[in-house]
Amino acid sequence: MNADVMERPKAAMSPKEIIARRVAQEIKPGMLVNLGIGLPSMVANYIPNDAGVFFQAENGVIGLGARPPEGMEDPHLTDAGGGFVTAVPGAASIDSAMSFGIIRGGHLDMTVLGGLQVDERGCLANWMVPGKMVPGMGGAMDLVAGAKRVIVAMVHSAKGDPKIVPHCTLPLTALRRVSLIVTELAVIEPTHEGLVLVERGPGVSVEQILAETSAQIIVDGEVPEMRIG
Amino acid sequence: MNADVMERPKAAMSPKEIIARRVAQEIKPGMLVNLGIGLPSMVANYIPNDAGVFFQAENGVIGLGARPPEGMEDPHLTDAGGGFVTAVPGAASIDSAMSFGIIRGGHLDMTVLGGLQVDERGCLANWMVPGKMVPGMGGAMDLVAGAKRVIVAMVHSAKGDPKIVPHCTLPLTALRRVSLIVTELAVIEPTHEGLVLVERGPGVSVEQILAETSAQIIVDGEVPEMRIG
Amino acid sequence: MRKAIHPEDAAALIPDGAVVLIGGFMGVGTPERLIDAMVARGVRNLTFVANDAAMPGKGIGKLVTAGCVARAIVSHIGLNPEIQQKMISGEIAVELVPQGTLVERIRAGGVGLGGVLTATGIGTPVEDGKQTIEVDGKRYLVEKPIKGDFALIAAQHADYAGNLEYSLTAHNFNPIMALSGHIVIVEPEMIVPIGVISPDAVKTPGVLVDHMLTRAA
Amino acid sequence: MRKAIHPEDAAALIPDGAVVLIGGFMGVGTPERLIDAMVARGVRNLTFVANDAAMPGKGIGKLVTAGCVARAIVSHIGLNPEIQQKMISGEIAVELVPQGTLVERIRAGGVGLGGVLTATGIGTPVEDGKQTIEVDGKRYLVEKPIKGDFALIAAQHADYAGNLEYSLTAHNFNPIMALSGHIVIVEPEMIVPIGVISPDAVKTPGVLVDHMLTRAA
Repeated sequence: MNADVMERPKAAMSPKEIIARRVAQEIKPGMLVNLGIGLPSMVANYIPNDAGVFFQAENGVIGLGARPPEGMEDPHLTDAGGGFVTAVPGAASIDSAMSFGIIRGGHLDMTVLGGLQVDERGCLANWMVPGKMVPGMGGAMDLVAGAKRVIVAMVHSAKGDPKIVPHCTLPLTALRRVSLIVTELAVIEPTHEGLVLVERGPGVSVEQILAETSAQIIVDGEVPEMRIG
Repeated sequence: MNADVMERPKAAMSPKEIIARRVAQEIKPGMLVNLGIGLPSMVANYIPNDAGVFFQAENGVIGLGARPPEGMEDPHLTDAGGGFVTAVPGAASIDSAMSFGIIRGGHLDMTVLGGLQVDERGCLANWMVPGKMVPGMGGAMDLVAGAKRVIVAMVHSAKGDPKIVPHCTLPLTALRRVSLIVTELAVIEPTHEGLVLVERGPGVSVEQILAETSAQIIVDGEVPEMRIG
Repeated sequence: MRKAIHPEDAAALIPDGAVVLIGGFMGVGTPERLIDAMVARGVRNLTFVANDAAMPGKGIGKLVTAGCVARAIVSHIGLNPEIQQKMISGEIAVELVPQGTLVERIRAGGVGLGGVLTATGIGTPVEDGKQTIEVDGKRYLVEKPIKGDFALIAAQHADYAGNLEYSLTAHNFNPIMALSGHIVIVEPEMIVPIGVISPDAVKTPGVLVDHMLTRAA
Repeated sequence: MRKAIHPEDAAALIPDGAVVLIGGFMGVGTPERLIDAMVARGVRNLTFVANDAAMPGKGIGKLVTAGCVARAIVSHIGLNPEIQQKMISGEIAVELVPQGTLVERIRAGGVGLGGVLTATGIGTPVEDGKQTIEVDGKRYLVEKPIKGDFALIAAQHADYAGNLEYSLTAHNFNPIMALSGHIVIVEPEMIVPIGVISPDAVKTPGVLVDHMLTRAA
């Protein structure tokens, strides 16, 4: 959406920007996509306006647009994080039953969610840290159970602790295997055989990825570098 | 609705008119009422326009009005029998899921349905005669299961065969005990103890009612005559 | 953005043997031009799921008359003597479903629920052969979800994003079926530019619609 | 036809200990004036059912701050540190429910279904202690219906028949909760004469609404 941002050299990219740009490549024209709050919501910045992509927020608009100019906010038009948004031409208001009907019924092409842990089975944990942080699952469990593709967008490690682990120690969000994990260091595809490394981050070596990952990673031949920016 | 009809002397009343007028007395101001097709739909003719009663048709309007003047029909506004109707001020269009949500969810104050048989348990059969007539249950099973009050409006006998019987021989519409049976001969209330005769039709004796009913009827003291017309 | 297509091109998408959800109530809110094109093409062995079979000469009744139908899942066929005859002769297999159960089964199929728990039909022939479940001491039928290969629906207005509005009693099963067809084809009475239908007026979001028919000539 | 009532009169209808469904999503589409009146009246021991607890100073957050709440059934409390603290201290019992399950449980309560069969939550702590059922070889949780003594909802427009319209993301749980409160109280932003809202624009039929609040002064 922002040509200025899109042309910045990749050397200047923050981890989050690398992740958002790489996830944006997964989104094809005409898709219906749900972006979680936080990092996943940044993905919208790297989708061309004319791609015919519709963004859905679980609180009830299909056809979410960018943040409005100051003074043009509508208190009845926010994203799932409560931030002001706009509606694109062709948008539709829906209630929560229709919103989750679309999510659970398999009508959503893709969801992009943050993660606390993903394990070798491809299972995601992202809604609580027992005894520490209990925000609740919100729509995450339905999104992971129902969307056609589930993409986890997260920084590779949390203060040095690996987030891609042999087996999730945190409560799961769903048993379903997620479709893709995108971090600033790697793109990893969970498969029936395990976690397959499909791309390296800009300037990142396979060794570095393996060192920062406690899960077993399948490396099959040459691993290409992400092409972003 | 029709003052002219409402003032006709009861001597001139057909069995169906007697039934419709008596059922109309069960409808209180402000109620939401579903009238089945055929005889039950005649009940609307005896409800004052200013009673604030809302009629619902299961095909999707709350606030059904009278048949429109010729030339003012709308092909998109019909009752459950497919006949043209109008919508009163304050009407609401609803889809079939909302329509049956209102019916099944206990939001409908009363339904008036035709009947083939009602038995001593108060069970209704009104949707098929095996091998002969299989129209289907339409909305009847949901209406009987879900409405707050279920009134069966039917002529007392079918070509000499009693319709109020010890035990239904036709397939049931629901196990639920109906609230009231109104015929041209009698008003009968199904109770835990059995079928209680609560009113006689105009000029009809208790003996005549018992003679035309194969079910056991409880007669407790003096039975008043319907006050209609 | 999607282009409107001609009824014969839409009908060509629907193969023999397909399971089609068809909107309408006694022929009100049914995609008539699409049905005419299906009859003209001579589609065969359809299973249709609908509230009713309308009447001969109208809506679904035309598919019945033309011999397009092998199976019907409906709540009511009382106004169509032809389908009753074909049911008795064995030409069409008819499954009767209570209307409120039918619409919830279609909804369950569309919104990804595993079934419908309803008291409707308990103690009647509708219960025969069905799983039941007790929840908090009350018994319910477990009625299974229904999905269609196609949903063939009618709407009042569409825009070119596929957003739909319906009118009065022509809503009926249409908005629910729009959720439950693998491919959703809509016949709108009028198509308007994107932006003309307010987001709050949209009853079916365009993302659910695959094809729409051109307006009648 | 129903007269609009003042917020304090509406709040007086809600007794201590009531189960209240409250519309809104992070405070958007929540009946704020009604909540202010409930806080002013000092209602106690409420069980509220809502998507979230908003944030301190907004919507449901005000009920939490004022100590009106004993129990909460919600999908998310991440933006309200106060309710998280009160949960940890034991002052408020919090039941977390996946958002899509929550809205279907409320709908099931309102439309007379015996429960919701969903795959959401299978294999997670949400499954703990729940009945499951297999339908066509797939396992689902049986999630129970939710009903409220009251539904407290917000709408954009009401007419004097109680018909409601909602706006954009202020729809959220409101139209579903209107089905599931024993007594439904709506706070509309504007009340218009009967006939001004077209039947096709009505999202909640007036027959579901018991009371509505006067417009803000």
